[in-house]
Amino acid sequence: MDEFEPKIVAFVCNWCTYAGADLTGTSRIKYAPNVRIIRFPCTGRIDFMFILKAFARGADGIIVSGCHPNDCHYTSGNFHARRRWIVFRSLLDFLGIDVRRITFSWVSAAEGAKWADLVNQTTAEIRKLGPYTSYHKISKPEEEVIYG
Amino acid sequence: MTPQNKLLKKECLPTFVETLVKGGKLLYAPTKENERIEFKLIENFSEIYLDYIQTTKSIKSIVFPPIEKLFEYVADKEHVEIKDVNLNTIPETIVFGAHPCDAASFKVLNAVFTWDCNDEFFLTRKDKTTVIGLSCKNHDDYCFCTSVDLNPGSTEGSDILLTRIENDNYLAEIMTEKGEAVYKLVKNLFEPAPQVDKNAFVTQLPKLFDLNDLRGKLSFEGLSWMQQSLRCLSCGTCAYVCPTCSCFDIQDIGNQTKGKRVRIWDTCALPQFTLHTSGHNPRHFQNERWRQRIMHKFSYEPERLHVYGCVGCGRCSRACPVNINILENLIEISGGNK
Amino acid sequence: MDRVKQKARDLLDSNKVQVVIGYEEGTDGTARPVFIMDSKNIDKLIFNDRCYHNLAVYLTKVEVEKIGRVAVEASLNTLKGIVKLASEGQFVFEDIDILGVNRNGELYEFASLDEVIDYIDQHPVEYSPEEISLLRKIESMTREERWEYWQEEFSRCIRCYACRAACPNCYCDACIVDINQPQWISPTPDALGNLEWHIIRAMHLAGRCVNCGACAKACPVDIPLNILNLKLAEEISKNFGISEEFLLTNYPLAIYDPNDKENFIK
Amino acid sequence: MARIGVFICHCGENIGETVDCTKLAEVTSRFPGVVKSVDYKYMCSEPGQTLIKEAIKENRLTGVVVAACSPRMHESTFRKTCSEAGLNPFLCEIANLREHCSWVHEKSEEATNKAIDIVRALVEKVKLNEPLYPIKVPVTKTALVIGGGVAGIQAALDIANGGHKVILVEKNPSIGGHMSQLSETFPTLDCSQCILTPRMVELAQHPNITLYSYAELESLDGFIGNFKVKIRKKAKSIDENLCTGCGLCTTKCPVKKIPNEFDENLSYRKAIYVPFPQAVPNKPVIDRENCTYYLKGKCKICERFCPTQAIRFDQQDEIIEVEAGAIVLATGFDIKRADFFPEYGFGKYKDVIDGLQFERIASASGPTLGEIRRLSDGKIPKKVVFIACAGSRDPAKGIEYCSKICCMYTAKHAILYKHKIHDGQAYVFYMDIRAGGKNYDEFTRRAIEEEGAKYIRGRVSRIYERDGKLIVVGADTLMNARPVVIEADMVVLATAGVASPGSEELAQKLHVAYDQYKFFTEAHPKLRPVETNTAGIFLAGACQSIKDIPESVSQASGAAAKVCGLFSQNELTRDPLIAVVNRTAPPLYSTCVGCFLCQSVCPYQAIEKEEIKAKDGSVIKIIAKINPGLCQGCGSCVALCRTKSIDLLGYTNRQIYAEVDAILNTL
Amino acid sequence: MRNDNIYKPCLMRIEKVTDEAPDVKTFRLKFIDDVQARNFDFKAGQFGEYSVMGEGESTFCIASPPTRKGYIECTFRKTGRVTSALANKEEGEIIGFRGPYGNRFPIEEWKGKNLLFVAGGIALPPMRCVIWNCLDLREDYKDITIVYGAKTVDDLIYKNELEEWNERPDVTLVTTVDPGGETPAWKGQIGFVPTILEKMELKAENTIAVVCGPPIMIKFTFPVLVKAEFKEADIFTTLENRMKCGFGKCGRCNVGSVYVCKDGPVFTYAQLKKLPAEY
Repeated sequence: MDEFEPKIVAFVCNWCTYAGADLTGTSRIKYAPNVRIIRFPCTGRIDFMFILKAFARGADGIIVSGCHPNDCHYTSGNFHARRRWIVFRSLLDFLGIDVRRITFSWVSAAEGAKWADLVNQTTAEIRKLGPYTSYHKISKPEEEVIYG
Repeated sequence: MTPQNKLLKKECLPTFVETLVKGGKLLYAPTKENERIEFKLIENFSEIYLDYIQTTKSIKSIVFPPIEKLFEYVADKEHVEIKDVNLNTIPETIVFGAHPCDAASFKVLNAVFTWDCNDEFFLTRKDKTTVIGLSCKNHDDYCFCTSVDLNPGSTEGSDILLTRIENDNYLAEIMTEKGEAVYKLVKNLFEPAPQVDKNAFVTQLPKLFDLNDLRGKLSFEGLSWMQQSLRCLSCGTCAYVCPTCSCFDIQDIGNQTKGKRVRIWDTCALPQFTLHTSGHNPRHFQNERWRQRIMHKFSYEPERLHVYGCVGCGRCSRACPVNINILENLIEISGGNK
Repeated sequence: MDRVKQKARDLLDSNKVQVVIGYEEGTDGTARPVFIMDSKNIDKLIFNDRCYHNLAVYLTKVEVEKIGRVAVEASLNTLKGIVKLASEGQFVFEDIDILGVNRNGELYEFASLDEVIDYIDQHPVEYSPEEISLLRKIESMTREERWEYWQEEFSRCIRCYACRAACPNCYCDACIVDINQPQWISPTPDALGNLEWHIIRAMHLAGRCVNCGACAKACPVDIPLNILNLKLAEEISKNFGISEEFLLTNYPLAIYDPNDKENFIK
Repeated sequence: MARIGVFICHCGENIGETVDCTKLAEVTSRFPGVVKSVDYKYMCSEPGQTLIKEAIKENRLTGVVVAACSPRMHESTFRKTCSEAGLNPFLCEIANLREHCSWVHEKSEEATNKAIDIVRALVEKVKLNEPLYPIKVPVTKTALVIGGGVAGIQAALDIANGGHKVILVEKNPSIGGHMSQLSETFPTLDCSQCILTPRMVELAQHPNITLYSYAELESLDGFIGNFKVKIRKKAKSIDENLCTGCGLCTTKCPVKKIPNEFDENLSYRKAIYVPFPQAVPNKPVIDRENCTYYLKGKCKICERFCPTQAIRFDQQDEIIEVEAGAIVLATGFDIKRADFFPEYGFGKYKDVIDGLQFERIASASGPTLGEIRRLSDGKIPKKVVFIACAGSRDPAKGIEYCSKICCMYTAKHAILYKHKIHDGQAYVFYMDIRAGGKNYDEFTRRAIEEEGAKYIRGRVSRIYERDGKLIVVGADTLMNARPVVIEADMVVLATAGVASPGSEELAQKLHVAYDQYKFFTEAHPKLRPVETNTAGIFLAGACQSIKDIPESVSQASGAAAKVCGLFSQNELTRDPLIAVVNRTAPPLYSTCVGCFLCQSVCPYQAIEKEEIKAKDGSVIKIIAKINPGLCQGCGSCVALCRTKSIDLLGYTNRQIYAEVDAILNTL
Repeated sequence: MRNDNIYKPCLMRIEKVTDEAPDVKTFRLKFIDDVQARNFDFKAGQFGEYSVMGEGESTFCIASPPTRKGYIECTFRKTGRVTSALANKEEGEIIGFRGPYGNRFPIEEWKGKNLLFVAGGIALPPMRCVIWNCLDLREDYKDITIVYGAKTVDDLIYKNELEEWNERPDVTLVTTVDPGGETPAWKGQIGFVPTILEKMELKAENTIAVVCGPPIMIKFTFPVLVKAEFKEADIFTTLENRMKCGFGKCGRCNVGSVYVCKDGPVFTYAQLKKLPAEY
C-alpha cells in the first residue's frame, strides 16, 4: 500500500501569508508538497464553511493563516477572523471534529522560513494522524441512508 | 390467497423474531431508548418495545427513504454516463410491530407512486417489505384512525397482523402471500387459532368526525385557514413524521463530473416548496400552505387518487412544536363531534 | 392575569392592536401560542410555567405583519427575543405592545427598549442543572466519543427545520440552507448534511442566541440543540468577557478586542 | 460555455526544471472548458505575451490562466496583456507555480501534480470570473485641513499652491500652533516666530484658502472625493467683517487677570483678546467664560469703545457645511502638565516648569521679554536643571514611547540659557541622548562641549524646596548610580508629548483608527505613513506621533502631495474588487434581511442603509448597501453575512467553492 | 427490474446554441441514443426536465414544433443554478432531458379556425412550438395573427423568426416593446401588449386565442379578449408552476386538485377560472 500522503488546503490572506509563501519561494526553502494554497484578500474573508467544505471534499488537514495581529492590511480583518475562529474551533471540538487537523497561524510577509516550517510541521502532524476517515466517510456520495 | 388465522404463543414471539432476523432479512421494529420510541433495525428480540402507542417517525422511510439515490453519473467534456441503481440490491425487509395506521399508509404512498407511471424505487422497496402489524392495545388523544375509516385492529396493509389476546398470546392474521411466506419460515411456532373476538382485545377509539362530512365541508375559500395556522412556525415536522406525506425534491450531489441524483423529502409547509425562480410564490403565506396540506390529504388525493392522505396516526399533532392538533382542526372543519 | 387580560381586551377593543399573541391551553396539558383578534376570546389567555414558547418568533412572520399591530404576552425569553430582534432592526420596539406581569405582579410598563433591557438584566439567565450537566458530560468525553455522540444525535435529524422555525433569531428571508449558488449546506438529511446544518445553525446563533431553548423543545427527535448554543454562549463569555446584558444589543462576532486571547494560533 | 486558455511559463528553468511543463500543459488541456493550453519559455516576454494575445483572439477565450510566477510579480502585466487583446483584465488569473511550487519543491512527480492542482483551481475560479470595470468616483477638489499648526499650514499652502481650494479649520482663535510659542528652533536656533509668521500671513492671504479659526469639526459624512463636512464656527462675539483689529477693545477690557494660554499661563490676558501679537487672524474673540457681561449681564465696555461697532454679544455658534474631496488631519500634540509629576513638585514649586513654559520665558515676546527669570521671585537662576524624559519612556506613567523631541529641545534650552545667562550652569538629566537627524548630534554635542551643559545620565527621583532652592535628587548611572544632589534655582521638565485633547472624539467622527495613546494610526507604518485607513484622509505632523518641525513639515508636504495626486483626476479610479449586496426578484428584492451586523465589522464604514421602495415611494425593505467609494474589498462582511447576501467581487463564494473543489481534485 | 427508471434522463447533445437576448439562449438538442430518438414523440405545449449533471433539473417547454423531427429545441433564461449551468454549455456538450410531460394544445380541434397568438417576453417559447406546428400545417388553419411584446427591443427573442413571420404573407405579426424600450431603428409598436391588443380589431368569431406571458400581462390580456367576445373556452394559456418530477408525484405543482404537470400546462381561460388562484 502506498504511504499516506496528506491532502492539505491552506486558506491564506493575500497581504501577509501569501506574500510570506512567496518569500519562501524566493528564498528557495524547500518544504513538503502536500499543501495547496487558496488566496483570500484577508483572513476576515475566510468563511468557516470553506473549512468544512474542504474536509468534505477530502482534505485531511487545513491551514488558515494571515497577518499577525495589528498587521492587517485592512486594520481589523484578522482580529475579526480570530474571534470567529475561537468560537468556531470550540464548536468543532465540541462536536468531536478533529481540530488538530486545522492549523491556525500568523505568517507575515517576512516569515518565509516560518511558512516552510508551518507546512512541514502540519504535514508531519497530519501524516501522524492519518487520513481524516471519519469525516470523509460521512461525505462520500456513495453513503446511503436506508432508514432516517 | 385466503387469509388464515393462527395463534402465536407469547413465549414463541422471541424465537419468531429472531428466526426472521437470522433469515437474512432486515427487521425493523419499535424500540424504546431514552423515552424515544422509534423503529430501528433489530438484531435481538430484547431490543423490541411493543407496548407503545406511537413512534415519532413513521415507517414510510423503509419504502420511501429520506434520501433515495436515483442514479449516479460520471461526465466529462464529451461523455455522460448514467449508472442505474441496481434495485436488486434493495434488501428484503420486515417491519415488525407496526400499528395498523402505519400499515395502511403504504396504500396511500402506493397510490401516489403508481399514478400513471410507476416509481420503481418505491415499488421495489414496497414489494420487498413484509409488514407484520400489531393491533393497538392503547391509544391517546391524538389517535383518530377510526375517523379516517381505519381501526386499531385493521388488517389493511399488514401482511400478517398480530393482535394480543388472552394470556398475552397473539392472534396472527396472515393476510397475504408475503405474510404466508414468513409464516412458512416459522410454521412450527404457530398453533391453530382459537375463536376469539379480536375487537375485544383492541383499544376502543371513538369516531370523532366523518370523512365524507369533512370532505363535503372543505373549501378553498371561506374556512378559517388563517386562524388555524397562525400559530404554525412553517417547519416541516408534520410532513416528515407523516406516514403518507410523499412530496419530494430532486437534487444533485457532487459536481458536474461525478455524483449522483437523489430524491429527498420535501414539504409543502416550507415557502421554498413552491417558490418560482422569478420570486413569485403561489403559496407565499403559511395559511395557504396549511390549506394545501389539509386539502391535499382530504380533498385532492381522494379526488385524484381515490385515497385519503391520512391514516389518523396523530404523529403530526404530537410532533408539532406549537401543538397544532390536526384532529382538533378536522373536527372544527367537519362541524363538531360525531 | 386578569389585569393582563383586561389590558389585552382594552388594546383590542380600542383597536390599538389588531392581534394579541399569547398562550392558551393546548390539547395535551401543554400551553401553546394563541392569536386573539377578537376580545371576546381573551379569556383563553393563560400564563404559567408551561408557557415556554418564545413568542418573539412570530413578530417577524409575514403572516403576522399582515394582520396589523401586535401585542405580545411576553415571558422573559420572549422579552429577550424582542430586544434582540429590535436591536437587529427587524422591527421598531414602539411598534409592538408588551403584555405581562413582572415578578412583583405588576403589569409590564416598558416605555423604551432600555427599560426592557434593564428588566432583563435584573433577571439573569439560569441554565437548568440538566443542561449544564449534559454540557459538562459531553465536554468530558474524548474527541472520538463526542464525535460518536453527536453523530448519533444528528442521525435522527430529518431536516424539518423546526429548530430554525421556533427560533426568534432565525428570521432570515432566505436561510443559507436554501441557497444553492454555491450549495453552502448539503440539503440531504444524511450525516454530512445534518452535521453541516447544525454547525451553521449554531454558528449563526453564536453571540445572538437568547438561550431560550426553543430549538431543542421544537425538535421532534429530541436532539439537544440548545447545548450547542449553550456551549458557544459559554465560550463567548469566557473568551471575550462579554456580559449577557451586552450581548442583548451587541454582536460579539462583529467586534473584537486586539487583546483577544487564544491558545491555538501558531 | 467557458473557453479558457492556460498559459504555462517555464520561467527559463525556474519552473521548467522542477515541474514537467509539457505534461502540465497536456493534462490541463483536458480540463473541462480549457480550449487552449500551451507552455512557453518566458511567458512574460514580448513573444510570450503575443502568444496569449493571439490565443485570446483565435480561440475566443473567455478566461485566461497564466501559470507562472507569483501574481504579486506579474498579475498586472498579464492582465494588461489580456486587456490589450480585448479581454477584460479581471478575466485573467495567475497560477503561482514558481514561488509556491517549483522553487520550494524538488523536481518530482509531486511537484508536477501540485502544479496541476494549482492550475485546476485557477481554471475553475476563472470560469466564474465576471468582467469587472474600475469604479469611478467623482472628486470634489477641495481639501479640508484640520489644525492650523505648522503641519496644517504647510499642508494647506502646498495644496493651495497646487491650485486647489483648501479649507483650514483651527480650534483656537489663531493659527500657529505650538510652533508660534517657541523661542528659537533647533538645531539652527533661528527665531520660531520669524520663520512661521510669514507662512501664517501667506496662508491668510492665499486666494485658495478659506480659514475658519475658533472652529471645530462637527461631523463628517461621505467618502473619499466626496466628503460632506459640518464645521462648528464658535461664536467669537465679534463681527469679523467690521473688526479692523485695532485692539482698542482689548486694552479697555476691565477683566485683566485671565491666565494667558499662549504664554502657558505665565502672563495674563483680557476677556476680549488676541492670543498673541502676530496672530492670524489678528482679530479678538471674547472669552465668554470670563467676560463680565456674560457672567453678570452687564459691562459691554468693549462695545462702547469699538470704533466699528463690531462687537456681537448675541452671536451664536454657526454650523457651516462644506464639501471636500480629501482631508488632512494636522491636529498636533500636547504635553503632559502639572499633576503628572508630584515627585518633582511640578505645580507645587513655581520654579519647576515645563518645556513650553521655558520656551515662553526664553522668548523675546514672552512674559519676561526673553529674560530668564525665576517665576517665584524674578531672580536670575544661576543653576538650572533640565530633566529629559519627564514621563516619556516610563511604563509606570503609562507612556512607554519616546517623545522624540525632548532631547533636542532640552539641548536647545541649555544653550539658550547659557546664551542669556553666561555665568549660569545648566544640568541635564537624561536617559539616552537621541539626536538622530541632520545636524542634531552636533547640536547636542555643542550644548555639552561648547556651552558647558553638564549632562548627567540618570533619573531624578525627587525634587524638594529648601531655603528657596530646589534640591534635585538623582543618580548618575554612569558613575555606578552615584547619588547626585543639585541645588537648583530652576527646574525645567521635558514632559512627555501626548495626543492633543479631543483626538479620540475627532478620530471617531472621522472613523480614523487611533492607537492606545490616541495618536492617529497611519494606513501602513512603512509604506503608507501619511494615509489613514480611511481613504481620502491623510495625516500631517504630531497628531500621528510626536514629531519635530522639519518632520511635521515633511509629512505635511507628503500629505499635500497625496491630496494633489488625488485631485489631479476628475474621477477616482478604484479597484473593483469590492463587496456587493445582492438584489433578487420581488418579493424579497434582496436576501439581505437588514440586520446590519455587518456594519460594525467593516473597517471603512462602507456599509450604508438603502431603502427599497415601491413605485408609490413607500419603503418595502431596508437593506445594506456597500459604498463603492469606501469599500476596500477585505471581505470581512462577506464572511459574516448569514444570508450570504454580500459577496466579494473577485473572490466570490462560488469562486472559492470552485477552487476548493478543484484544488482537492474531486472533479 | 421491471420498468425504466422514470427519473433517468435521456442524454442529448447540444447541436446548436443561439443567443436570443441577454441571458436567453436556445439549444437545439439531439438524442444520443438512436432508439430513444426513434421512440420519442411529443405534442405542442408539452414540457420536459432539462438537467446538467451535478447541478440539477429545470423545467421548460419544448420550443420546437413536433412537425420538425429529429431534434427538439428549448429556450431558457439564465436565472438559477441549473439555467446558469446550462448557459455555460456549448455546442457538442451533453445535457439530460426527461419528457415529454404534460398535456398539449388541442391543435387538431382548431382546424379551420383563425388563430391569435399573444405572447410576452420570455413566454414566447411554448407559443413558438405551437405557432410553427400550425404554420407547418398551414392549410389546416385560417388567419394566423401573432402579437408579441417585450420590455425592450433587446429582450425580443427569436428575432430571425420574427422577421420570417413578418415577411410571410399568411401571417400577421405585431411586435411591440414597452414604452422606453424602443431603439431609434424600432419599427414596431410601442406599448404594453394588452394595450396594443385593445387597439387592434380583434375578430373573436371562429378564433382561438393563445396567450403566454408574465402573470401581469395575462391578467390584463384576458379581459381584452373577453371584451372582444372571445369565448373563455377558446382562450388558451400555459401555467408555469414550480415542478420537480414532471409526473404528478413530487407534489408541488398543485393548483387546487389540478396537477399542472399532468393536467397542464395548457389550460383554457374557462378552466383557469374554476381553479383557485394559486398559480
